[in-house]
Amino acid sequence: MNLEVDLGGIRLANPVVMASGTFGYGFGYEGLLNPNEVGAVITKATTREPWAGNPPPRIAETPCGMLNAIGLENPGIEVFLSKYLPRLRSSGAVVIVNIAGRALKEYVELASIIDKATGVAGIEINISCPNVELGGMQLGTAPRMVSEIVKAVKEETNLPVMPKLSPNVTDIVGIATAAECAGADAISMINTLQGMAVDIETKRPVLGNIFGGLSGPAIKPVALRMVYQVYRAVDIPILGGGGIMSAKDAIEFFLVGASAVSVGTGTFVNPRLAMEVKAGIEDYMERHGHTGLDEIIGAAVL
Amino acid sequence: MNLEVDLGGIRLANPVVMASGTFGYGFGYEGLLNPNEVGAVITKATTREPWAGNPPPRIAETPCGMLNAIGLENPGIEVFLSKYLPRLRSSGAVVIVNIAGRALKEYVELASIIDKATGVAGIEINISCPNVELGGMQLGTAPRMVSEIVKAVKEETNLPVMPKLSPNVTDIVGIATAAECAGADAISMINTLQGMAVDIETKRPVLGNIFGGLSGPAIKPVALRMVYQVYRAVDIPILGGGGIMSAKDAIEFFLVGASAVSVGTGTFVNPRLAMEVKAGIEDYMERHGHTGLDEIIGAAVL
Amino acid sequence: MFFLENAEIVENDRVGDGLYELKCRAPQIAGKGEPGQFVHVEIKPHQDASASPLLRRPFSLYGTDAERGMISILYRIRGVGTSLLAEVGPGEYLSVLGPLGKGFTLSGAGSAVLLVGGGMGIAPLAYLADRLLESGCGVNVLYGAETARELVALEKLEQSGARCHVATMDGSRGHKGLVTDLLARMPAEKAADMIYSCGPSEMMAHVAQFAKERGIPGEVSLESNMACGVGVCLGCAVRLKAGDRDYAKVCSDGPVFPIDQVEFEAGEGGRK
Amino acid sequence: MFFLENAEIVENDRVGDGLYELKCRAPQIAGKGEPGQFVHVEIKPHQDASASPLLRRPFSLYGTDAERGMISILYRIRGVGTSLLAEVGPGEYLSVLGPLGKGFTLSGAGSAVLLVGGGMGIAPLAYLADRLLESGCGVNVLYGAETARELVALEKLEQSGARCHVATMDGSRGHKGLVTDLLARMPAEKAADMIYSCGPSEMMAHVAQFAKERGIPGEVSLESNMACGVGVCLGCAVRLKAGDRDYAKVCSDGPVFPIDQVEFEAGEGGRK
Ligand SMILES: Cc1cc2nc3c(=O)[nH]c(=O)nc-3n(C[C@H](O)[C@H](O)[C@H](O)COP(=O)(O)OP(=O)(O)OC[C@H]3O[C@@H](n4cnc5c(N)ncnc54)[C@H](O)[C@@H]3O)c2cc1C
Ligand SMILES: Cc1cc2nc3c(=O)[nH]c(=O)nc-3n(C[C@H](O)[C@H](O)[C@H](O)COP(=O)(O)OP(=O)(O)OC[C@H]3O[C@@H](n4cnc5c(N)ncnc54)[C@H](O)[C@@H]3O)c2cc1C
Ligand SMILES: Cc1cc2nc3c(=O)[nH]c(=O)nc-3n(C[C@H](O)[C@H](O)[C@H](O)COP(=O)(O)O)c2cc1C
Ligand SMILES: Cc1cc2nc3c(=O)[nH]c(=O)nc-3n(C[C@H](O)[C@H](O)[C@H](O)COP(=O)(O)O)c2cc1C
Ligand code: FES
Ligand code: FES
Repeated sequence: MNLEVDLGGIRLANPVVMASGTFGYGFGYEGLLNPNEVGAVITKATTREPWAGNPPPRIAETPCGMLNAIGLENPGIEVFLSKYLPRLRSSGAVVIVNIAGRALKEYVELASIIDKATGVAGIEINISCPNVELGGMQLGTAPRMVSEIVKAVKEETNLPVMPKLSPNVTDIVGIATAAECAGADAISMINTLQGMAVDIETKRPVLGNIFGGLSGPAIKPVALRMVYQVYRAVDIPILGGGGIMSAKDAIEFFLVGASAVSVGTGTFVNPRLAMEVKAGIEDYMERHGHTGLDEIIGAAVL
Repeated sequence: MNLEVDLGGIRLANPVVMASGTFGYGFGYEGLLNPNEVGAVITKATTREPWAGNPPPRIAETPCGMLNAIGLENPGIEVFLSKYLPRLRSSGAVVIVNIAGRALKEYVELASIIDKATGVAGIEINISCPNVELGGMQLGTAPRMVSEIVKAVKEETNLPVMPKLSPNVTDIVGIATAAECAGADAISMINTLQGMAVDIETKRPVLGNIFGGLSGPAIKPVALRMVYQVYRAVDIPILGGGGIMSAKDAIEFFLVGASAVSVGTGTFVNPRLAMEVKAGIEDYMERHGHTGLDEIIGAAVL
Repeated sequence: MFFLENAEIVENDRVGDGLYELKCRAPQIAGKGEPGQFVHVEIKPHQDASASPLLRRPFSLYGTDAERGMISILYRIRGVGTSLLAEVGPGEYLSVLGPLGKGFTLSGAGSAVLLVGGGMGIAPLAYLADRLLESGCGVNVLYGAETARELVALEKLEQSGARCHVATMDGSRGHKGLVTDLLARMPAEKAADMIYSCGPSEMMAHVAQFAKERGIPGEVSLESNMACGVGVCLGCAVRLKAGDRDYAKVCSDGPVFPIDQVEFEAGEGGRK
Repeated sequence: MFFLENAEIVENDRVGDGLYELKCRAPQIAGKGEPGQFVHVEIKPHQDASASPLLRRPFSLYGTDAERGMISILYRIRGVGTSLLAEVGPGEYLSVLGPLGKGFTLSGAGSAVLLVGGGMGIAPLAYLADRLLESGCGVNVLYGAETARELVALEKLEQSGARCHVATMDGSRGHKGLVTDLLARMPAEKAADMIYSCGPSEMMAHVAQFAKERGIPGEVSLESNMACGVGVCLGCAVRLKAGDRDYAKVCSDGPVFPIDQVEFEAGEGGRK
């Protein structure tokens, strides 16, 4: 059984990837789930300078989902490179660095810094975080901005570049094709849907930031639809995810066109989920007589 | 305890309204839930001519939600007026007619026909159905189109007019303010999020129409967020809904700015839900010492 | 007229591989239910909340006992909803909505009727047989299943006095092969005054063909994914014939339809 | 180093109004757990799937028994998760992740320690008392609750040899009023070598003030909404002091923090 897959130039030994922001810098679940077991680790969003993040509470639960409003808390690229990357690299993990910023300039700087680092397999451009005032989602909702950022980042680096799309848009296909035309090597989707929760006793929004990003099973139907639409429109590979809690969910993403899948919120519920998903994909492929993932990628797209 | 509310000129004895497409023409649950018990009945989308709807399967279940791809099946406005409206009218129900069409012209014709009918309290303009090729959601995702439709409908009728917004947009506030400027008397939100489901055994989309509209608890955080954002931006009342399964959910909508709430999918699960929501709102208001809904509408908006 | 009852479960027994019979106390439904009608049942949740069913699940009435205020259903585990249903036990409660839909047209006393059922399709037919026998009809049942162990309604049918003819795919009981093979053995003249059928589409297609050839009127019970169960959502639509402009609602126009109004496409509308 | 165990529940007893003590078999966690550490517990679902919790819930270790491979937690019903937790029974299984977080720093043998706990804050302190007493410390406990019936850890504390001083708001046992009123009664000299506290923020704020005035070092255990429980999601962030630029992670930087590093805002970080 061959579970290898090429994600726009990033070679993954298996297609199950840890979603940004849900696996820290690879060692939070050490012993239970090691960074070299999964297809790739996408690190928590890194910005040029350290970011403090949003005021608490940052987490709320919703039906079959959760809201987070972390606000891209991170120690900045320099600390990432000196403190977190070396250990990840020496573990043998495939590392994809998720980058975020307030303006084009920051993305460009980040790309050029990461390009010089060793041990990075690719860059995920976060233009879809709903939890920051400037940058983040704002940058990811207009095709022209997406195109500009992808082009600018590509100019700074030879690493595979994968923009991560926001689902909070009228026309996901327009954004995805803009990214492809601008030279993206792959597309990552979806980030969280913007939502909120209210406490009826205190009569206040639950989150310190009022709004947060909705993840988990609740968003899976939206994610599947968007991957399906984008798969029909672009030729570059898609990293699909949003609400994956089982191998069955992951297989749904392959069938609508994902070349690899990302597991996020599911890990909080079941820390071994990524490995269970991997095993379940193998079972499924065996049961259906498939020998390679290419036989199921996009198989349900009409 | 006063639960009366004015929804842009439509007087409701209580604020719990049956969402379009989930209560037929008011008598599907007769005996369990009668049309005159609820604040208003919004009838299934009616078009100028009869529509056959989409091929089955039309329903799929998803985590804490369901997808529907009915495709606006309905017998057309003439049959609605002759066959369904009279009975609703004589029951004493407050009737809001949900209208849909493929082009501006059809909305205009529908408005002018309904304006002449008796027993209609208001018109809900469906510019947000994700399940039809033309019209529906396409019309509801550009502020200019929304504005044109609202204006055109307003010209044909003196009835209160309430566009129903699609959540599948980048900028819900832009759409809502366009609707307000165009003369809308109230805003109804949200319609379903576009999604899909896949069957991993048959390797096919579950729905005959591939895509469908996601409703139920899964979408509540998105709905609350949008109502909150729109409440801050417009001065006309909001009919809020999306995933309401309990009085608690309904109260959340009031707190973020809804003047009345709509119950849809929840009725399929619990046919008495609307009345339980109404009773629960009363309990809550009593417990918190409120005497009118205006004391809680928007109370959580910062 | 239907009811919403919080029904106490009296038994929920495994009657075969993945097959269960559930009896619960729902006096109003028991008092009104007719063969061919169904109940819409709320399902208890799964350990994994994201796998828990939101919507109710429809099941044909397998029997009613108006006096004791009891109803029963016969079901097969098919997915998450039915798996969870199999886990509830006596003393627990289920919310049951019913009786829903249009049932079978009962034939007049003295007539000879033929019932053809496969798999779980036997549930509404077994209930129908009871009523028809009570009213003095002669009832022949052709009953098909994969294997003898799955003929879970046979005892009930035989006890109520129906003449049963059995087919199993593995030949473990009765004819080896399709239940529709048995149709060929029916007497050419007056095979029946009326035919009722419920089961896989391929089976009902054969039955419809037979009914047409012999000029016998008949009815079939169809299936479809449902949301409301009461006719308001239009989610259970099926196109009865390929040429039809309009869709029929299984929940309220049916689930029982005249056999000559339906064209059976492979796999659609049938019950396993 | 922590473990994921499918833990068999041995008992889940109601020990007071809305208060429960749960014991389960989790040998790896039992072998490693330290006072102040917590476990992250998966919750069984609600009848209404949409009300079922997706995320795990954190609870302090109330005790471990490495020999028998058992751990226990003490909890109060607060919302849907804890309500559902109260419904599981012996023989059922729960997925438990732990031991997580940084526990209390154990004081050296012979030292005199003061524990100040309110409500469920007593859970980690009772476990801590056990360990400190074993290692030969002298342990004074100031224990507050609404009413005598809620002093559910008192027996355990007294049995293990701690000297307990009780306060209840209704005066049904011990001092009538706040547990922090008891602080004033502590001897001015050498009240303790070390103070440990867990409970409502207002309470911990008083304790911190007392520790500062007397120059006694101390530790507090904080609370926050959690997703991962292991430090990867940054969801449990709290700002320890109003002026701090950075947030601390309750799950992995804590839940135990040096008492002088925390400024207590009303309501935040406390436990009821
Ligand atoms: C009028 C009617 C009467 C029925 N009577 C019986 C009966 O007597 N005994 C019996 O065993 N089964 C009966 N069924 C079928 C039964 O409803 C399904 O087996 C059950 O809904 C499957 O639920 P699940 O969660 O186990 O399966 P799922 O995991 O939901 O899916 C398994 C299959 O069930 C179908 N399904 C899913 N949701 C629904 C839904 N809401 N409505 C209908 N089908 C659905 C799907 O298409 C899928 O192929 C009847 C169906 C109808 C419409
Ligand atoms: C390190 C730590 C140790 C704890 N130890 C104990 C203990 O020993 N005994 C005890 O009774 N309680 C303890 N708690 C509190 C316990 O975790 C909460 O009472 C529980 O999570 C509430 O869940 P619920 O579903 O019943 O409430 P919900 O309905 O979810 O909400 C009720 C309250 O619980 C809070 N809450 C919700 N979700 C979480 C979450 N994921 N994490 C933390 N809080 C949340 C909310 O802010 C809300 O105010 C501890 C909390 C932490 C962080
Ligand atoms: C707590 C949390 C933090 C996240 N942080 C980031 C982030 O830093 N960068 C990013 O691109 N996405 C971030 N995400 C989004 C996830 O990577 C993922 O796209 C999303 O959660 C949907 O997948 P899921 O449903 O499997 O969690 C975060 C999600 C969660 C829940
Ligand atoms: C089966 C079904 C049919 C619907 N038909 C319509 C419709 O005809 N017109 C319309 O504006 N909305 C329609 N809707 C959307 C609902 O009115 C409502 O906006 C949506 O379902 C969200 O609310 P809920 O989560 O409470 O169901 C339909 C929804 C469902 C589930
Ligand atoms: S299930 Fe709703 S109309 Fe049939
Ligand atoms: S709960 Fe995830 S970092 Fe603390």
